[in-house]
Amino acid sequence: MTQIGNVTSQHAPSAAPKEALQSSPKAAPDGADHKIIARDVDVFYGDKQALDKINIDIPNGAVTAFIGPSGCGKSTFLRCFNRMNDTIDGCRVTGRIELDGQDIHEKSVDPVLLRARVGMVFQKPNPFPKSIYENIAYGPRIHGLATSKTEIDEVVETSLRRAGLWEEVKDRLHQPGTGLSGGQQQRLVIARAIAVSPEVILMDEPCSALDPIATAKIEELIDELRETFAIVIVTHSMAQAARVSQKTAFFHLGSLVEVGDTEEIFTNPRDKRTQDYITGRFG
Amino acid sequence: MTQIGNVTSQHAPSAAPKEALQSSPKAAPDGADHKIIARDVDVFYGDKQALDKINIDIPNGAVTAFIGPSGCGKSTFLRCFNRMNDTIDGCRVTGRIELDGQDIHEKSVDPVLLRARVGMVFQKPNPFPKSIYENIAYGPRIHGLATSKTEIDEVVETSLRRAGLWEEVKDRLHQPGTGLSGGQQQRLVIARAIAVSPEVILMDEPCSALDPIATAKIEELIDELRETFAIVIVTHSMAQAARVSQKTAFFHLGSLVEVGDTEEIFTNPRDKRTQDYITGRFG
Amino acid sequence: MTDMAASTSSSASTTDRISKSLVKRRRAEKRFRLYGQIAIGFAVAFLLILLGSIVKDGYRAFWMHEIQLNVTVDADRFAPEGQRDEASLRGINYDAIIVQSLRDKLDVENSRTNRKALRDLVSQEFGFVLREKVLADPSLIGQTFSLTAPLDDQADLYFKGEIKRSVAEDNRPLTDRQLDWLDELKSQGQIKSKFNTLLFTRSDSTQPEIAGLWGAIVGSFFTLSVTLLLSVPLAVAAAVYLEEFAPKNKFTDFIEININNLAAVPSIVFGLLGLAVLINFFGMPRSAPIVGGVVLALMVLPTIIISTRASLKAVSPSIRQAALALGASKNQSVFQHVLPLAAPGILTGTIISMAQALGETAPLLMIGMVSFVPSAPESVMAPSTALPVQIYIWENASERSFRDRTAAAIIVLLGFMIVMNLAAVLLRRRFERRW
Amino acid sequence: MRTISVLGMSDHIVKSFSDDLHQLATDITRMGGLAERQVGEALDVFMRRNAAGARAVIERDTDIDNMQKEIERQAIRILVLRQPVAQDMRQAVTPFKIVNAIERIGDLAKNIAKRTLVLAEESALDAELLEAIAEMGKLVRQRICDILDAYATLDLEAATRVWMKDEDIDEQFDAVFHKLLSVMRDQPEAVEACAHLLFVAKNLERIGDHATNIAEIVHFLVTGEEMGTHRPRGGSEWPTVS
Amino acid sequence: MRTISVLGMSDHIVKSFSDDLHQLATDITRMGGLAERQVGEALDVFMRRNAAGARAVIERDTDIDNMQKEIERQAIRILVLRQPVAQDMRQAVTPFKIVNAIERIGDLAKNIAKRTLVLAEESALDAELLEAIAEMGKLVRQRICDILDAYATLDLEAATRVWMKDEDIDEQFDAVFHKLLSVMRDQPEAVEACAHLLFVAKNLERIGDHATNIAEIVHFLVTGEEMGTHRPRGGSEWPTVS
Amino acid sequence: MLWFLTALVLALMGLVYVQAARKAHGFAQQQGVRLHSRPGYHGWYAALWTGVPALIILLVALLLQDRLMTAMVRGGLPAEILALPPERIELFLRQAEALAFGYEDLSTIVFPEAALAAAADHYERLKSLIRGAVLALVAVAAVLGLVMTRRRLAPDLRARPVVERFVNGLLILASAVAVLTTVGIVMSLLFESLRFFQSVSIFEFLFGMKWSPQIALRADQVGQSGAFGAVPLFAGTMLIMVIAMITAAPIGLFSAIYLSEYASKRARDIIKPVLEILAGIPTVVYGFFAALTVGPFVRSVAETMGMSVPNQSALAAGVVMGIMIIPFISSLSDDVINAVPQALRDGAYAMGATQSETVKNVVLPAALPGIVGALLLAVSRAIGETMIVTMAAGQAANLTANPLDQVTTVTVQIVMLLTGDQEFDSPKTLAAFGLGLTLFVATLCLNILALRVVQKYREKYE
Ligand SMILES: Nc1ncnc2c1ncn2[C@@H]1O[C@H](COP(=O)(O)OP(=O)(O)OP(=O)(O)O)[C@@H](O)[C@H]1O
Ligand SMILES: Nc1ncnc2c1ncn2[C@@H]1O[C@H](COP(=O)(O)OP(=O)(O)OP(=O)(O)O)[C@@H](O)[C@H]1O
Ligand SMILES: [Mg+2]
Ligand SMILES: [Mg+2]
Ligand SMILES: O=P([O-])([O-])[O-]
Repeated sequence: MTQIGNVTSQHAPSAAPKEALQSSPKAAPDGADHKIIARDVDVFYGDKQALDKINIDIPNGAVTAFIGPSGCGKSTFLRCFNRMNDTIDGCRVTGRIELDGQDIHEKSVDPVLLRARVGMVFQKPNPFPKSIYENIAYGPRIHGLATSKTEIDEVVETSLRRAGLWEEVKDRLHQPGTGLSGGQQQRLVIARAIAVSPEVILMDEPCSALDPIATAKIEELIDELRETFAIVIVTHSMAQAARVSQKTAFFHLGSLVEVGDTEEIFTNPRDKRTQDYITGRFG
Repeated sequence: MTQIGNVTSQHAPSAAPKEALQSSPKAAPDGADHKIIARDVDVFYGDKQALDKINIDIPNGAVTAFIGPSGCGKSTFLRCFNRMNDTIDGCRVTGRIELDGQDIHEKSVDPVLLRARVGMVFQKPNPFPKSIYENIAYGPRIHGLATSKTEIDEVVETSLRRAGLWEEVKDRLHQPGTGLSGGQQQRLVIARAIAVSPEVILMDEPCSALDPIATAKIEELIDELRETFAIVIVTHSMAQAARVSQKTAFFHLGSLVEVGDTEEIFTNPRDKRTQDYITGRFG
Repeated sequence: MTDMAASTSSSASTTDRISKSLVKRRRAEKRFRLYGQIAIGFAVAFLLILLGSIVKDGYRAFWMHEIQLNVTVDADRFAPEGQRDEASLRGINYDAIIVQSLRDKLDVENSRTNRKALRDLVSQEFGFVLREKVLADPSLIGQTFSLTAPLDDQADLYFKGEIKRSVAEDNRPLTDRQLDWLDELKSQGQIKSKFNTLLFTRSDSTQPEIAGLWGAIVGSFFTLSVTLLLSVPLAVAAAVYLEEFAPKNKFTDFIEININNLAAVPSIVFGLLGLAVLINFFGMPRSAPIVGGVVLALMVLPTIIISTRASLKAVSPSIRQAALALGASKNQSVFQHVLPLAAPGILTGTIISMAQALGETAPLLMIGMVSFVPSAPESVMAPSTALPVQIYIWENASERSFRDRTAAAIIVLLGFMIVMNLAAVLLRRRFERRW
Repeated sequence: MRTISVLGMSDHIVKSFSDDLHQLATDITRMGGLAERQVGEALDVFMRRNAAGARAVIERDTDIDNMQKEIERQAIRILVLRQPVAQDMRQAVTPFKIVNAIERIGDLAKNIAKRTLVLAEESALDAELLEAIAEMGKLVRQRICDILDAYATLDLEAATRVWMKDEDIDEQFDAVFHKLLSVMRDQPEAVEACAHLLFVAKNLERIGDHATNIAEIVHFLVTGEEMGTHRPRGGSEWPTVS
Repeated sequence: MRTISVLGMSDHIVKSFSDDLHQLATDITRMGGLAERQVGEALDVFMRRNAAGARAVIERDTDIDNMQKEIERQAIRILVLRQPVAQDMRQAVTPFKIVNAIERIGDLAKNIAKRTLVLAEESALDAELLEAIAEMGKLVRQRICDILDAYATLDLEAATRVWMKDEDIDEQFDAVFHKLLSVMRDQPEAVEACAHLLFVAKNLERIGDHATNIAEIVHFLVTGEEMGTHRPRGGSEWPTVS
Repeated sequence: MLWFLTALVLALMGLVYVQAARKAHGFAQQQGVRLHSRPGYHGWYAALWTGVPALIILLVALLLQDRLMTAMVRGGLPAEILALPPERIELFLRQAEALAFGYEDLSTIVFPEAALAAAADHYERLKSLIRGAVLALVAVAAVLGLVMTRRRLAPDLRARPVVERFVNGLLILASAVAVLTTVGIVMSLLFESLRFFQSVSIFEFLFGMKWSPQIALRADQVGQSGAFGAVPLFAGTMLIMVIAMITAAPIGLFSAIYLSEYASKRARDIIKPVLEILAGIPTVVYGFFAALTVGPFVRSVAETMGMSVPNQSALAAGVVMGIMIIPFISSLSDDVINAVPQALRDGAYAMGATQSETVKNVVLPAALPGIVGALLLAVSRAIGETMIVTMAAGQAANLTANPLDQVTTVTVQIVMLLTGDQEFDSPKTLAAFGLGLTLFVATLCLNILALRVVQKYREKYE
């Protein structure tokens, strides 16, 4: 497992968080390994502040898990990375979020392109009510990544293979994607996200609607995919965060309490709130 | 922990299950400790058989957990105990289910009365859109268990206390129950079930819509309640079954594969399918 | 364990108390159920009575009685100077020829009263038919040829059993003599009953026996075409905007309130709008399908918007999210995913709205489509009626036969509506999707 | 959380989980107390060469063995049913190592008792020697007490103190060892008795080692980290074999 | 599932979990192999009184210590991150006990090597005695090999066989013990050397005990149940203290 | 001509689309170039820039040219014509126009031929002038758009957002139509009503007890003064509404309850469409039914009880209107009842509530706001209903609470006043707009109230 930089959240708004981050002993010296860097991110829904000065680095080639009690802002923060919050009325994001060093809030960044680079998978599997084939082909088509039939065929096959679904569906590519089981649908959705060759994949509780077997399959898939993508996953299940992630961030009441290596967080968390939460001593 | 009788499912329909059960070395000798006894229960949805010859004894004063892959029939079986399957068109239940020795399918058994004796809690908290007080008072009122205001007040308070909710809501008893948080709602619903003094409480994935903290609170509550009620809980989370139950039944493809002490099932299951399922080796 | 025992005994008493309460509760249950059944019984009975009474009145109008006569255009008498020019041919008293034929047939003495009585047995239409025939082929003059024409509506009613001999002669429109003649003709095989095609091929007329619905059908068709072309694009666009794009602000709230209100504004008010704005202000022609179409379009607009929004809303938000998260733009997600998925719902909504527009009467009254128009309109600008208005007009007419025809027109109208609604139901069945 | 004791943990939402962990810790200290008593009694009967007492000590050892099994079963139960993490997990895992050590302490005490049986007939043993062994025994018992207290209160400092002090027992053992060698050289007839005394001393020294091991475990339990390698002694348990 | 080996488990859906367990088992067998080699080399240098070799053995012991720490870290990682149940859980918990035993085997080998250093100058040792100790050493090494194989293949029978055979080493130890006593009685000048030999023999006997312990653990690992108490020997590890 | 130009512009747009899309495709083929937008969007971008300004010019021309021409011709009229009364000028202009473009039979010309011919000539000149100007403008706009966009086409052109913004603009325009409709309704009703209230005081209208609008069809008719007190109409409307609600509310509500809670799926599949048929029947049919079946039936029943009752009565109209409203209430109630989550029912059943207890204590209270909303909407519907009352309630403006009497309603009077011959400026006609305004305001209030209630209810379960 790569050594992952560690950022502790800054609560005092007056503190200069960046310096603090640079001087953090565990911070990775080369920023190159960090796919996404978030600095002082605040999110408001109308007047209500949902997130307060979040600082985090999302590493490449690893799974980062967001955990925390309900309503602590995990999903909200996740949606910052591909600007899905733009689609929510009254949601306002401030602060800096860099993808490969570029601020994603810059004028020149088209959210549509950003979302092609930062894929997303949701809680409930949401295949389009079209054929399996069309589900996968849609993304490459709108982005002009594949135009000829053979190109698209190829993308469809590789994506399904990578999602570990090819063997199960290759004989019924032209049947509706909604006819698959929940777990298969979720893998189909992941394949669909892969098909546009994103660099980051965001997953918001991708297994919470699935049973343990389907969950295990998705977890296996995530484990395989992380070699190629930076993966960020929101999960309610601490056990799941422990199983799939290499880095874990614990949110509480809209702030980032602790972030670090998953093993560290689960064996020896630094913050009392983290320990209380993961051991079931909260509230 | 009381010693709980153990029943292994009978697959061969020709076998005489009762004898087999009696001769089972671990079967509790006194039937008195078994609140519910199910024998050769089949359930059909239309022509489709959902459950196949289920035999199980539900002990008093303990929590019995039903686990198994999605669609294996856990919920279906649970709903047999209070004849909620009656409300589903085309659902047919055969076999014998005894509550305290009486067959619940007998003509003389009124499902209304049965359901007062066998309470049920659902996956999503479903408080009535009335005040907290009215939610609790409803059951005792319709059943004529409490008539005067003082009687009802008392029932409401005891039920809420037993559900561990009294302290949190005592100042807003007359505000709508739907205004509570998810976890509180679920406890409210449990309090509502308790209010009609049932003997058994059935719970169908009562925590799957809740976050870990709320889940822990419900689990704590279940643990307290089991001294007074026989509790049966369906859960997708094996960890939860391990935490809350004293007896675990593993269902697979409509049949009961293994049932036994939870500790035993999770440390040393007898059936390979059980082991494969709980260790994540299925499919 | 003592605790257990205590709880068991308490639960036993609980059971008892509940059992006791059950007797009363069961009765209440039965009563409640009965109320529901009665209510449904009422509703269904009303429907049956309504439809039954209409069919009872209307089915007769689909049949008519025709008389076949051999007529001789006596050249000497009617064209003594051998004139064959149009004006003089038009001037011929064709009714007299027909009466003559009848007289010949029935061997009736030639008196003024008899002539009048005979004349009243056949439709005025007979004369026109004969005239047209002669005009088309003047060589027929002097010849005898056979001609078929509808009976007069009263005679028709007699054969349909509406006019009975048992009624005192003074109380019925046909005299005994006339009835005798009719019977005579019938026994000679001159009078036949047949399907009433005129009902569908003719337009309105003052004479019931030849009044038809063709003009009204064409008028309704034109009106609905305008309505459809105008309302659907507007409504779908508006619905898409409001449901998918509109920011949540005062303006869109206002639009929304507006639309919901419009949906419940009485239809007659739309008629007033059409009258005041379209006709009086913009100077559009009265009674024209174009005005009717616009008014009905405005009227159904909110309905279609609402049903379109409902079907858009029924498309799971997860589909939108899925598309957006893939890097589809908002427009792409709406037009490539959401709208196609909502299309069946939109279509059914549209059809139902069109059916509603088809049956709408009051606004058309306001814009003058109630006038008497004896021919089918040629364009959307021409004066016209519409099916429901035709019903209203006929219902107001005093002739007994118009009552049957009104009922028949209703049956036709209902036929159209059933077809449309059936289409909607089938569509809904076919594409019903649960999320 | 670093100041609370293993017996009085801050509560989990699910109380029975706290109860289970509490029970586990209680059982472990109880087992440790038993082992400590065994060591004391073994030494006592050894000094007084009381065969009956020795037999009692030997018999009691099965209690310790059973307690070990029971505690391990408990710990596995907690691991399987509660799936603990962080400190809870350490509380459920360290028992395997602690009871192993305690069980060994019990075994060694039993061994002393057994040698008491062998030496029971032996009348004359060097008083000075016995004195030294008794002295060593007292030190060892104190060490066990200390470490059990440190465990029960999760007292990191106390544990570290135990761990630091391992040397003195080793030194005493060296002294006894050399004295025994000279006695054996001088009195060949006492060789066998002395050999047993040698083992008794060695056993006491091992008990001290086990106490030190438990100290390390307590350190891990509290901090979640292995103890550093900067031990006061030379890094090996057997500094000189003199 | 009871016939497959701990190194080639049937796969979990999540492969990395299987991989982790596999890695753990591999590390344990590797650690066991190292300890076994240490025992062999310690005996070897002891027989040839090779001081340099002895020092090498002593140094290598830290490797074993480190492996123990690493394996325990791994096991904790698996327990925390995978939250295993049933056999998986036993596979993650038993390492704590197994590596403890192996580490002790390594320590005991190191102790033999240390004693070699002390005895290096000693020229004349009773050849017969040395022969007996070497014989005992061979037996002990074989026992370690056997039990490691049994662990790697999860072979319940092989493990039971190891467990049953504990006696023979004990008997050999008794023989060596009595011989040593008589040598000491006869040759007072050899007392010190003999005392060391006594400990060497005792160490070998302890190694044998540890192998037996591992056999018990393997039994638990495979069956999920504690081994019965119907041991062939008298139920105590020290049948006669002769 | 304009249509031809429109077609031309559209064709040009098609051409431009193909061209631009092809060019963008060419960019995409080059190595290392990533198009910001897909080629199709480039096509649309170019086509829109080319076509839309031109089309807007055309539209403006279409709307304005006639008015413009008329205004200019009017400006150039000789003094003798300008001296004529206004309506004569209008007629003159119309005839000149007709002369110019040959629309009409000119046999009835009454103006000096020379002036007429000059005006016609003027018309013709203007027409060709405007044509030329439009043609030039359109051409300039199209070419400008074409040139500009061709220069802008580049791989990083943000074509998609532009196209999408255009589409959104169209969508917004479409939704504004609903507002325009409301504005139109309010304006027209208000405007005409104001004129009405100039001749009849609003106070008299709202509180007057006598309604008899039969005033002068012609100004010279005497002896008819007319009365415009609308209270009898309001009372009649209320009476019929109450009768209708008494009929429909219980039947509709209980039907809905039975259907959603009790009926088996099969029964529901049959009964629901049957009720929907009731909803689909046009009101004119109900009117027919009321007038020719129910009315006589009521009369005959009343006569057997010794009362003399007209064929047309409030009762007949009200009951039939009630029947019409049944499906309206039942389907709205059905919706709200079905919106009550199944989980609530399950919750009640699981506690041992019987079905009726579940309905009465859980489902109905939960659905109550929705049902109230439905009833209010039904009331609004009943008030605004026209055909049934027109055909079956009679026209006598009686102020009565006797359901067997003839009454008349607001809508009936609107129909009466506005059908048949009419003179648009007479108070009689304008009175209809006064009534229309009253009706509109009343239903508007009811609707807003009902929608509020329903909205609140919806939010609870969404
Ligand atoms: N669309 C929204 N409008 C207003 N507030 C919102 C919206 N979405 C979320 N919030 C609020 O923002 C806070 C964070 O919400 P978020 O959904 O990110 O939490 P979460 O950690 O993902 O919770 P969960 O685990 O329940 O998904 C919550 O208090 C929530 O109420
Ligand atoms: N109302 C129904 N009609 C027809 N089939 C049903 C119905 N309810 C359940 N089934 C079928 O019966 C089987 C068992 O369903 P059940 O809901 O009891 O499974 P479950 O074990 O509770 O699954 P889950 O964990 O997903 O809740 C499934 O195959 C399901 O498809
Ligand atoms: Mg979330
Ligand atoms: Mg279920
Ligand atoms: O077995 P030991 O006491 O030497 O670890």
